[in-house]
Amino acid sequence: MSDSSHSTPHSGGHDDHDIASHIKTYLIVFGALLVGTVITVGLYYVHFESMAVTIAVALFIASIKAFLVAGYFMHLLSEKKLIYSVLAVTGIFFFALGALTIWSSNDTPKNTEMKAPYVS
Amino acid sequence: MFEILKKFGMPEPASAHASGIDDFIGYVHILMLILFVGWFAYYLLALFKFRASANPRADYTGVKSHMSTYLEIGVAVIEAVLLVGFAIPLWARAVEEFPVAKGDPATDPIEVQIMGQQFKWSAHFTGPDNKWGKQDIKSASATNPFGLVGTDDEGKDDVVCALGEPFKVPLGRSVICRISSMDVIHSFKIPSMRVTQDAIPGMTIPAHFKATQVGSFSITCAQLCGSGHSVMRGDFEVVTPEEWEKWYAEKAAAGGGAGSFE
Amino acid sequence: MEIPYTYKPRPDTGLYNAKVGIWLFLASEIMLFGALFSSYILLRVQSPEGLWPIVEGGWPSGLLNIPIGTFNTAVLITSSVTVVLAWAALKMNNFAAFRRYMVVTLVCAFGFLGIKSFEYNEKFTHYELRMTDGSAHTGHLEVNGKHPGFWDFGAIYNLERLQSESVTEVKFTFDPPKPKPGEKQEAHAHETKTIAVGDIAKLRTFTPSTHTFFGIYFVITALHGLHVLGGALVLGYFAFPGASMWKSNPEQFTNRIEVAGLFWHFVDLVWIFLFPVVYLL
Amino acid sequence: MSTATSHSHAPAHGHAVDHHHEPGFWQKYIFSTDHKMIGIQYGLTSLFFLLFGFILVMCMRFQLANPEAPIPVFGKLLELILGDAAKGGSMTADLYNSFGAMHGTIMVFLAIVPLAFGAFGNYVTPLQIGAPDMAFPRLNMASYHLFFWGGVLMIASFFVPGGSAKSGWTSYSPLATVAEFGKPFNGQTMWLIGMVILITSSLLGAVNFITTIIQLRAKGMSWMRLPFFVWAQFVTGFLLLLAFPPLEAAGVLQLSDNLLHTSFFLPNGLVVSGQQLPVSGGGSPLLWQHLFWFLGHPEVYVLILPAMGIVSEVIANNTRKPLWGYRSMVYAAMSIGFLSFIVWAHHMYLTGMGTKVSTFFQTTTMMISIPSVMILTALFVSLWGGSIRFNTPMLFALAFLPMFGIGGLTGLPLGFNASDIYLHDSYYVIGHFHYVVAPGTIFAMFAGIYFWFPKMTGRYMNELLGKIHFWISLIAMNLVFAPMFIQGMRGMSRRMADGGTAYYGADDIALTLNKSITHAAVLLGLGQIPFIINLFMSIKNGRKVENDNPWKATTLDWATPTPPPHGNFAAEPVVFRGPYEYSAPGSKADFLPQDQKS
Ligand code: HEA
Ligand code: HEA
Ligand code: CUA
Ligand SMILES: [Cu+2]
Repeated sequence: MSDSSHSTPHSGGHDDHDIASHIKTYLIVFGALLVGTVITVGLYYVHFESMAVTIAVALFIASIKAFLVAGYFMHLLSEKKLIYSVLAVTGIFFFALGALTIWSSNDTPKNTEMKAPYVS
Repeated sequence: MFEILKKFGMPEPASAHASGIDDFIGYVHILMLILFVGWFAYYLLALFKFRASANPRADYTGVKSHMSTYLEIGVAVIEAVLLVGFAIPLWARAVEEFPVAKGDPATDPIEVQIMGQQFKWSAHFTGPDNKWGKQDIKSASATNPFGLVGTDDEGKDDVVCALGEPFKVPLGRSVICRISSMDVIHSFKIPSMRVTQDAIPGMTIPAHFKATQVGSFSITCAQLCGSGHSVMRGDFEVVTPEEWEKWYAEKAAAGGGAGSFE
Repeated sequence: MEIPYTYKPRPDTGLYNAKVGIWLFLASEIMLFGALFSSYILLRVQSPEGLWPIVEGGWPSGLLNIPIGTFNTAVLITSSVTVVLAWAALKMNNFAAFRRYMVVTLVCAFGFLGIKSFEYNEKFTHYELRMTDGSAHTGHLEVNGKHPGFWDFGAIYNLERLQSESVTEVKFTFDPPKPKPGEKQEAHAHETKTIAVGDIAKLRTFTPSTHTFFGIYFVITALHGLHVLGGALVLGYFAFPGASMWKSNPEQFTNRIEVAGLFWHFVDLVWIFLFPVVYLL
Repeated sequence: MSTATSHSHAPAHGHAVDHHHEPGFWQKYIFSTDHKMIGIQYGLTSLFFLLFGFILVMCMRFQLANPEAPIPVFGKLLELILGDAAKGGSMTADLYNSFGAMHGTIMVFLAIVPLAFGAFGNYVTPLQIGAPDMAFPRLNMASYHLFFWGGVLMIASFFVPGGSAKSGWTSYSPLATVAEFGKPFNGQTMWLIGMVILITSSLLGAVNFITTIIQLRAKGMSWMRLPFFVWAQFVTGFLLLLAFPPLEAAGVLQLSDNLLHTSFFLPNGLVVSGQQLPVSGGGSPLLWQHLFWFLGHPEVYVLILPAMGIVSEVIANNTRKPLWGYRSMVYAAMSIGFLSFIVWAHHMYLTGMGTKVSTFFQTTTMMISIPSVMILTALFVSLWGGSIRFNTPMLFALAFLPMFGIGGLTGLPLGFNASDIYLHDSYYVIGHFHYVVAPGTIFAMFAGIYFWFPKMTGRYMNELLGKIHFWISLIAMNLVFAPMFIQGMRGMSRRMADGGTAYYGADDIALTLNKSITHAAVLLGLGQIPFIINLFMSIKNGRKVENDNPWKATTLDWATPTPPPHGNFAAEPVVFRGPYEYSAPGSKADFLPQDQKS
């Protein structure tokens, strides 16, 4: 446990070749991220018929970009199970916070009005 | 059931739905009481029976029966019954089964706007024409909590009991309170009617009750709203329909409504 | 006894301590920004239909500088890839390359903050104008031939200040009208008009208190900016003074870069959502 | 005294125990990175805050019993310190509200959480899992210092113009914003900054604890061999980690409402004192409540889970038998942790909630009561067949059970929305949660102090003083909090500066009870004197422990030298069995430590 001998940095199963191939992946991902950004902005200038489609497309592309960053730059694709569990739990609560809050503010007693009576 | 709770001091119920809530509170407390007495008796027995001097060597396994599992399942089942059988329907009655006007002026629900402000309650009825007078935020002030516009004709007959002036409601007719607030969150609570609804600025939330007893009752503010929270008491009276009509007509004629805010 | 697994992975979890720590921390950050995003969505869905400023309570759109935002996104993405490349360089025992990549990262980080500050300034000098006839506009103000400069609050006006300085006329350059969904953006029409101060009902710049949109925009981006700043300071430390550890304990040093990098990528990740949500939607 | 029963051999390697040179005073007591010293720092600081919170509430209780009357003794002092707010030594309504808000905040965030999580968690967790320290010792120190300065800031807020925060510990908007509108630096601002600092401290603590428990478990210490206390801390860590950030976000938003005049929580059409508020509007007061209670509910389990953990340790040890249903307790603690994130809106039933949402939240609320029942049941059943020793820690642990039971059971009528219509924001709620936090959690904390004191100092605390402390506390606590149920049933609202006089008129049972409660609270305070004497006297004068494991316990915390040195263990511990092997059939001694081969 208290072994303090200094080992070389690449002892975690990586060798130089491994890393070199990683670097290629990083650069490809980098390109993909830039392209994704350009597409998102481009679509904004095109404008879809409905706001819903615009939002859906923008968030879809953002999610892909997020997946790329998390999956490759943060090595989440080859991460340990423990980290996945932590993130899964976090994801559930993240979702619960947003969804339940918004649901609550939409489900009100019959004839509730979202304004004071003197506000037109 | 309610008899026991009365000993605890709940004020006598004075609205149609109150007994439902009281009964429900009673059922929950019976469940609690059974659990408490049962476990407490067991607890004392265990402490006495297994004190070190009487039982110098402990039993490694202890209880082998599945009694406690059944008990837990029992508690869960009873909670489910209370939930589905009572709590949800009671609540649904309160927020979904909204009393609606059927066109009969004697039984139609009467509506009243309730406005909380630091530290007073105000009430506003439509008056005999059944129409709210015009309201505008530009007219809203400390003394005109409903923002009534004085020059509006429909508002001339409105009945306003502002800043804690006691108001009256008729016996046996549904009263729909449209509750809002000008400044901070208050809570419109009439203990005797078993009515509580937060008064939230930027929202107007309805709550309704049907009084079953004449008498005077008070409103408390059940949400911290500042230095005068504890004195934010309101009073109102439940009177017979005839008496109420009389009061209502007099108030409307006296132009206590929008007219006074010209 | 010494604390175990400070840099060697624990066999059954496969992780060293700092890695567990940083992921837990990031989980809490997800909840932090999650709460802010939820607030944003709630405030937005509760706002009435129609575009601000024409509809007073409505939600604004198109008031942020998209080209600059896009460029800043690219800057942040670049810094993200250079951090991971710096880590890879250490893995390949190439310290010089590590330094280079770190320097690029830092340049990007401070570049991002600089650009952001430019954008903030742009907002602080962008006006909401309501006329007494009820019409509402946004645009830029010129008082006595002067525009405010960079972070130049002295030249920012509101109605009260104009009145107290007895200005009677100002020039106002109107923003082009925003196209409706499906419509093409009109050719840039920046119209400048002289208006009488007497016709102005309300005049102020875009600050957090102007509208909840600006409120949430400034709060989230400022919090994100603080994260960028904090991350940059940590990376700067590791790139220079802290790099001496590379000699004494290269494995731990590499891990540190990995952990700092994880944080940096997370900051990037937040921006990836932030950008479309506040700039484009 | 410094040799472990099971490790009588001297440390063999240079790594162990004391190869560090002796650290100086600052290093040792103020900027220590040793989890045990930090634990003690947390403990003393939070006990101080506990006392402070109690003094605040005593002033309030006096006011409730005698509205408008000047407070004896403290009144003069208050007038001296606070000036006009306590003119003539009696409290204004504003001061009452300040004290109420600060009592809640201090008790929750500065007394009980740091005591339960910071002090016991820090001191005991690494010992129980066989670790030399926390995973990140310097982070640990930072989190203590943030806690300390956050607390100082909170207390300093009494002295800013306008006084401290006065909108309840829940700080509901718009009240929190408009209470001192236009004064940029008011008590509420300080409160918010303090909260952000405290939250940051808790976050760092949580990261540290979880990492420590995951990474630093000794050899053989598998998940199902962890003492229940560690499990409780583990779940608590996750609650802190994931529930606090939304409040931090909310705090930043409210801070900007107060300082920058944004309107995140301010809707359109606010008219305060007859004036339209000069803000843009468009915000949502309920958003604050959602973000607050998203923290607030998990928070209450932060208060109770470590308490349950301590109680479990003490009960297992003093019944001399394994905890009954250890596994089910672990799963129950995890379900509590999970469910506690999705019940929060049961505090908001009356904010205008439809049937669907309120059905969802009351269903989850009822679901979460089941694992609590499971844990309590397991502890009750554990008593059966034991050989129960009634020492002071055990008395407190035993009293915890029915006290928590009463608190928990009274949570049920609050959890059903139909009954909450009547009980919401009445003294019934005050009674409910004080039963869980005061005779519940505080008793568990006392149990823990009496239980681990011998490990920390090498001396026992005095039994006689302990028993006096226990019986007075038990009786007084019940006399304080049980009558509150009756007051609540009579419809008395909480946070009433005049104790409800304006509502009831002068003579009513509910008001009479106010007096008797106040008397009982005085008794409760007096009952703590033997404890304080005992705590400080026993450090020097207590009876010395016979060996390193005076309670004949099985967990690793007792396998260390007494008091444990820097680095904790003389040799790396190895774990062979589950945590509670008491009275195992076939063995002669009635306990088998986790690290003993057989
Ligand atoms: C440690 C703190 C703690 C704990 C554990 C709990 C536990 C619970 N709480 Fe409580 N609660 C608070 C602290 C706590 N609460 C606080 C501080 C507030 C007020 C906040 C404020 O507004 O300021 C509050 C308010 C509060 C409300 C809001 C009331 C209102 O404002 O109207 C509700 C409503 O659902 C509620 C419900 C519950 C429920 C269902 C549980 C359940 O988890 C309880 C489950 C436990 C049991 C069911 C007991 C089981 C025991 C047995 C079966 C054995 C019995 C044996 C004997 C007695 C011998 N609580
Ligand atoms: C963990 C939380 C906690 C704890 C432990 C307590 C403990 C106590 N609380 Fe409080 N309380 C709250 C949390 C807590 N409270 C909250 C959140 C509110 C709501 C606030 C709001 O409305 O916003 C509230 C409100 C509240 C009210 C209602 C006020 C109102 O609504 O107007 C009352 C009234 O009696 C009260 C009383 C008490 C009493 C008598 C104790 C006693 O049990 C205290 C017992 C403590 C002691 C007797 C001190 C022991 C001291 C030592 C052991 C010190 C040793 C010292 C050294 C070694 C240095 N509390
Ligand atoms: Cu109004 Cu309390
Ligand atoms: Cu709760």
